[in-house]
Amino acid sequence: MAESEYVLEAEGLTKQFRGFYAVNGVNLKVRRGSIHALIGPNGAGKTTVFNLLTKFLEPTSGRILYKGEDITGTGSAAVARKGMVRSFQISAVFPRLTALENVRIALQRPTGLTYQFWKAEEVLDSLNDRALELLAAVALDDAAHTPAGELPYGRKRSLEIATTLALEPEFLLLDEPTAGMAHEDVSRVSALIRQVSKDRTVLLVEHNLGVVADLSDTITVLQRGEVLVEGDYQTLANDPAVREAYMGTGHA
Amino acid sequence: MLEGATDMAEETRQDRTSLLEVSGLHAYYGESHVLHGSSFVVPEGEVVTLLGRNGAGKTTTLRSIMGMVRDRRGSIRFGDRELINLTSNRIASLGIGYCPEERGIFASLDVEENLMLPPTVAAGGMSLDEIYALFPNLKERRRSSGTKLSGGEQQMLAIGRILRTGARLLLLDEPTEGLAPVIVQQIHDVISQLKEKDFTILLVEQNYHFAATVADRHFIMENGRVAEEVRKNELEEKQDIIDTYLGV
Amino acid sequence: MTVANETSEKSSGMRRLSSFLADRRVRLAGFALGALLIAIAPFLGLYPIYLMKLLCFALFAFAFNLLLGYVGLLSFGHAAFFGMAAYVSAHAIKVWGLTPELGILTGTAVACLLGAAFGSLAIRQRGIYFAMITLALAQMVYFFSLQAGFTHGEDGIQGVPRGHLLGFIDLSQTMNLYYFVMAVFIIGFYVIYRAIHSPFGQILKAIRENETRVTSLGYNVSALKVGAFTLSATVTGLAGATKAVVFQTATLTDVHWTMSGEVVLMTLLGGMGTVLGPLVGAGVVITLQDYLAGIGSWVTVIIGAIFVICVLVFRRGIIGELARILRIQA
Amino acid sequence: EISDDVVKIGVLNDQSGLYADLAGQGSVEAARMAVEDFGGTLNGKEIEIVSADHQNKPDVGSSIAREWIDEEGVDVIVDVPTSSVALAVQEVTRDKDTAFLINGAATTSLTNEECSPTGVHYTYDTYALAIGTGRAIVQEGGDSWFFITADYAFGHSLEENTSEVVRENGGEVVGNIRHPLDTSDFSSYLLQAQGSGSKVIGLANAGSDTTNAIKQANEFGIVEGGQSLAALLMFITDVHALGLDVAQGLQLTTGFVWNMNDETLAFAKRFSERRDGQYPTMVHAGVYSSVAHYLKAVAEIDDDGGEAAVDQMKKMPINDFFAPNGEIRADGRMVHDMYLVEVKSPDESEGDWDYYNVLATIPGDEAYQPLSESTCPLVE
Amino acid sequence: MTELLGIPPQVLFGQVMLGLINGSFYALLSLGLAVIFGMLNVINFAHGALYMMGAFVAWMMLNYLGIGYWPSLILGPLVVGAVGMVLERTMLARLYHLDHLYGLLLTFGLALIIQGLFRNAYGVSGTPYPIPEVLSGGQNLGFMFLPNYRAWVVVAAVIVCFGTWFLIERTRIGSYLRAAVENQELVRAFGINVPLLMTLAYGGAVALAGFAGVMAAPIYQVSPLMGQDIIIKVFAIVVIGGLGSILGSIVTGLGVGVIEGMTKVFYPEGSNVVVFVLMAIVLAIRPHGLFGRPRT
Ligand SMILES: Nc1ncnc2c1ncn2[C@@H]1O[C@H](COP(=O)(O)OP(=O)(O)OP(=O)(O)O)[C@@H](O)[C@H]1O
Ligand SMILES: Nc1ncnc2c1ncn2[C@@H]1O[C@H](COP(=O)(O)OP(=O)(O)OP(=O)(O)O)[C@@H](O)[C@H]1O
Ligand SMILES: [Mg+2]
Ligand SMILES: [Mg+2]
Repeated sequence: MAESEYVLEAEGLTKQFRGFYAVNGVNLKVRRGSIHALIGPNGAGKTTVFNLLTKFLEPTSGRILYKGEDITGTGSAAVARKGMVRSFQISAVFPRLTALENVRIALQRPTGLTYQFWKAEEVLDSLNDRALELLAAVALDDAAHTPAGELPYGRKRSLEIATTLALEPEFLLLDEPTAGMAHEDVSRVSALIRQVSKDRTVLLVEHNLGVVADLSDTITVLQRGEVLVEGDYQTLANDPAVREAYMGTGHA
Repeated sequence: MLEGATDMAEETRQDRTSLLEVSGLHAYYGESHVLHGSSFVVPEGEVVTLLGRNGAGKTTTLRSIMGMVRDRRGSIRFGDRELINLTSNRIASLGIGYCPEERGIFASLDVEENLMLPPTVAAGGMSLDEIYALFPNLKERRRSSGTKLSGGEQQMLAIGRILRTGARLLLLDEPTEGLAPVIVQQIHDVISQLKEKDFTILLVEQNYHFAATVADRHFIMENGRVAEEVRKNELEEKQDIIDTYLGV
Repeated sequence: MTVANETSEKSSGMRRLSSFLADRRVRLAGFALGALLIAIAPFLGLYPIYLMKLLCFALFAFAFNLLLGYVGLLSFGHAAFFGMAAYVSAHAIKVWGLTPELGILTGTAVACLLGAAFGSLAIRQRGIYFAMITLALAQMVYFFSLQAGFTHGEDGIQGVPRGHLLGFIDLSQTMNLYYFVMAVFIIGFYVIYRAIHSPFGQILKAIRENETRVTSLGYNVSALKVGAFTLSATVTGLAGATKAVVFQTATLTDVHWTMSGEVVLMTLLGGMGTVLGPLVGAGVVITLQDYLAGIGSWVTVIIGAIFVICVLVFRRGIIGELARILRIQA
Repeated sequence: EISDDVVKIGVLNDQSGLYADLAGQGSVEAARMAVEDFGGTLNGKEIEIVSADHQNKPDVGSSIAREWIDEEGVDVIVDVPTSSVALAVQEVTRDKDTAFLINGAATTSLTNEECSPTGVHYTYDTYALAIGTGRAIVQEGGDSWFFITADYAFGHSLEENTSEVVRENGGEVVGNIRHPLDTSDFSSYLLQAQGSGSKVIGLANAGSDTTNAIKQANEFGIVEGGQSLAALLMFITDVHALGLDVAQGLQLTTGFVWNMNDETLAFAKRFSERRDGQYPTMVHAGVYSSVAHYLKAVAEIDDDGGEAAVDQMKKMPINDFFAPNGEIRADGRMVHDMYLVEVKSPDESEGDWDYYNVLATIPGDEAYQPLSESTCPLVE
Repeated sequence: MTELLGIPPQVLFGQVMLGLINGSFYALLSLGLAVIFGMLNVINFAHGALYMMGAFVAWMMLNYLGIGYWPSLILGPLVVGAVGMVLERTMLARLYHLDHLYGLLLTFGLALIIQGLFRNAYGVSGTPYPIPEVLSGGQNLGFMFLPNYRAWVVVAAVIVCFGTWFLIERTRIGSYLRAAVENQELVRAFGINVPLLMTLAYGGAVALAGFAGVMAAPIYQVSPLMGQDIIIKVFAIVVIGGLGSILGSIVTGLGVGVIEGMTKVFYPEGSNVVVFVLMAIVLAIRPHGLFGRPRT
């Protein structure tokens, strides 16, 4: 079978919570190698779409294809092992492990050491170099031995990105990666995303329009659980519907 | 009689110059010393922001004012009351409303219960209808559990919640984090309206552009101290200082 | 935020201590010293049967702490593994005439199977629900033990012969038995210790902190948890089976929920999530039970008071508190 | 030879749980009284008493027993209620040649398959209870029975023994129901017993299970409805706990009635003075008697080895207020008279703890399982 | 004759009735336990001991002070509640920021102490407590004889339970309690005196146990051991109902009483284990209990 042009195709994706449609008939195609942004007002269903794609929620109806394979019924860990990895909107680090250990948890997975309860943990030290490299990429190398719980909020987000990248995912889903970050970190992280996107695909939820404009090849605007429009930044920025629903009048 | 009244008016105007006065504030988490004697003043009726990098100590400052950091030293004066030794429920009932960084929405309460939760501390708060008018999303979802809301909706709820109480001083920790630009604009409008109603607001912000448009005064924090004060009219002349501190 | 504060305080204390302990030589020396202490304890005037009981319960607590302290799973049903293994090995030795080591292995194997079964049933639950479903399953095992013929109701299986280890070491000699129990203890302890400090243990800790995130990184969290649960149940079974040989009995006490409760107490008293905590906790509880037995009717009041004081004064458990003090002095 | 030049008596029982009242500290006190009455020394050697709470856990009990024998030189272990603990201690004492005087436990296996040359089962057993109560009631016309039984080995054997007695005497058993130990609500079982239409409801349980069942039977008007209750194991402390209002008219079997004659009365008064007004149960009296007898035997042969002492005890007849004509058989059973009593009404009672009218004395050789039926290997 | 599962319908009705009566005690106890777990995040192992204390307070009032049943029904819970508040203030309050396991350990210790003290004072066999004059006797309902006192137990328990439910789910103070469960620091920062609220909640919840104790005194023996094993069963009931669900614990309490009653007919040996079987089944089907909502 020829490799499809799209890494991910979702058809008629719907999620209903007790009669309330959080996501309603969304069709989404993410082109291989692109950075695809998902934007929309609060409560539009972006996080829910993420949860559906990564199988943290069961869709009420609809179909999800990843690299042409139907993953609608696959479990979330299995999806991650196929190379589709997400970060979380609300920071999700391991607070009592150090930053280095946080990243190592991700690095450890492909090593096959996981179930080897008879091996000493020193075998994991071989992963340290790669872990430090990843931490350096998000400017956390100075905090490698700090327990993640003691990091300020913004740096926790950076750590989470480093952990996500450690899995070398083919397809990366980032939920508001720059939320709560200071400006310099925002630019560093967006540079990082650009850099890592060279050989992978990224699906991004982001409210920082600067970042969206800067990074994304394609943007899908969600509103009330449905796709409003899709296009590149310039097209959307001039779309009156988008301006009204999302951007407001202040941006151009 | 008349003279007495003017005196009082005079006094209030005096107070107006400093509703909240923080001086030499130190705060500790366990053994880590986070605030190193920060001092600043929030005049009555103004919108004041605390700016600074991640970890500069902005949140800790707000939490210290609210009495939520157990280990704190220095002086925090609210009107003519010293807050440094009060418990947080006493502080709140003096008329300070707090909207925390991670929103603090209650899962076991529905949206409306969340809104109704903080007790009224003074007259003059907004009514439920006014709040719903401000944030229509909330009205639509009023019977669902607080944490079922999207991130942005939760932020609205967290702000809406303290508008009801009639607190004169509002502490908002990054109220625009994670909000869509339209909503940010709404929040901007809300803050302006509140200012017109004579509320005093101490705002912690990452979004410098947002802060710049609403605030009368900015304090820039660095390493647990207030490093710089920038008034609204000084914004342009001090732009380069701001740039160096914030890396904008 | 006080919670985060407390834990981070704790973890940084642990960090210093563990960085000291992380040195391989320090660790090895510590183990050697510990083993030596156990080996000579009977000659220091300590009563061997008491020591053996202590070792069995300490092993039980170690196994339990693997789940509570490192995976964050509170099982309230571990008595099922402890007691079932005791019954099975007692029966195997007394009725089938197996040698003690085979009897113990049989009991341990049953605990392992039971653990895998319970684990798969319970693992979908979290927190207190997990505790309760393990309790429910254990209560069923208790009920089974009460009704099944081979367990002899509340009389229990009595008079289990100690027999000859490997057919030629006479375990009715107290010191032979003692060194056998010591060997079992060291093996069990090593298995648990190894598991905690292995790549597997790292993931378990991560699961304790944030399960969803571990899933999103592509780990099969359920399988990992069932694995940890089974491992814990197996070592628990080893402890229970050994205890049956030491005391030559297996009774309902071993499967009763209060036994599950006791191991929780031991772990908390010693300090959960610390390597030595369970040993100290088991020591305190067993010593109280044995040495206070002579006080008569006030014994429960005294034990209760000790628990209360421990919680109020040593909140992190005895070892946890010690670690904190060490850091202050360091 | 008296080992370590001291005779050490270990009273091992439940001091905090279900059996703390019927045994507990009272047994310790009874043992002390026996030692004092003996004169405090034995052939010039000290007599000491130690005591411990086995918490009804066999492993705790057996480890205390071992440690006492190994480390503290205890020569005789006394009391030990709860069958499972008694059986475990029986193993230990047999192993270590230490005398074991069983008073609190009820199971007949202690003198059958689990008997020991160093063990004496002194006060009562399930067989005696069944004979006493079962036979008497059937003979009075209570010939159809329904059992409410604790679902434990103890309850089962009590029910079995009694059923047999009932049948042997021409009665019938119309049904039974088994309840878990420590049941607080018996109304459901009582209604089923009522539905069975039997003349007698036999309570094959003990302690709070029995008292709760009786109390609730009263509440549901069972006795007024024409059925009578037979409590198969009840101690005077249970009657005291129920109060005569509720307990009156109950028939039960006991090995000791404290106000039966001057001798018993004298013991009971002394006991009650030392125990804050609590009167002795049959277990307390049994502990006194067994310790006294043991000391006599040891003094006689000047040897406190378990088997030697028990052999000597078997040779000497017992004659005291507890067992005026008692003797210890080869299987370790101490055979003495038992009493069928009826609980007085509040009006009949002449004061605190005056609860029993003696209806009949059951001679020892009828009360206990015949030696010929014992499966104890010590019996040739 | 029509029979249901081999049992005459009258007997069945009778058993359902008896089940409901027992269920009333379960409901009262599980309600208190649910409130304490929900509000304070403490597994209150002392609950059984405080239930026992309620019964003893009634007994002591009668025997030492000549105070009868009816005043005891108010005074007993008040005394137990007051004891509870003292315990909360002096001990439990220091543990809230720790894992709830520490609360379990502490209350377990307290239970041992309370039980031990009463046992030393009154022995283990228990003491009698008479049924109040007006409620003695009973009604013949045709299918069973219902003692008046038992009927009163059901009525009183149901009223008290639903009163508590209303207080927590429908009033403002209830919403404070529910919010404080999740984030007491923040609720405090809204101006609510959370420590006081916690003390009152604990006091109120153990007063419910005390109330159950006074109600139980005339039915069961007033004995130091009466609350020992019940705690674990009641906790299972709370879990079946769904943690945090007040309504769940009430309904499940009554329901388990009935189911247990039926088990006593069909398989009496199993009546103590049926609640755990039930729990396993319920949790397998509804992981958060019958009325519980998943918590994030
Ligand atoms: N578990 C749930 N139960 C009920 N409603 C839910 C649940 N999860 C989300 N919702 C609702 O679904 C809608 C979409 O939520 P979602 O979190 O996907 O929004 P979002 O687009 O990510 O918003 P934001 O940008 O604010 O994070 C919201 O109205 C939310 O209240
Ligand atoms: N619970 C805690 N324990 C230990 N240190 C803490 C804790 N909370 C915060 N800190 C530390 O205190 C410092 C100040 O944190 P604070 O949260 O006040 O920063 P901030 O300016 O609000 O940052 P951000 O913009 O990321 O919210 C940081 O260095 C942080 O690591
Ligand atoms: Mg979102
Ligand atoms: Mg902050």
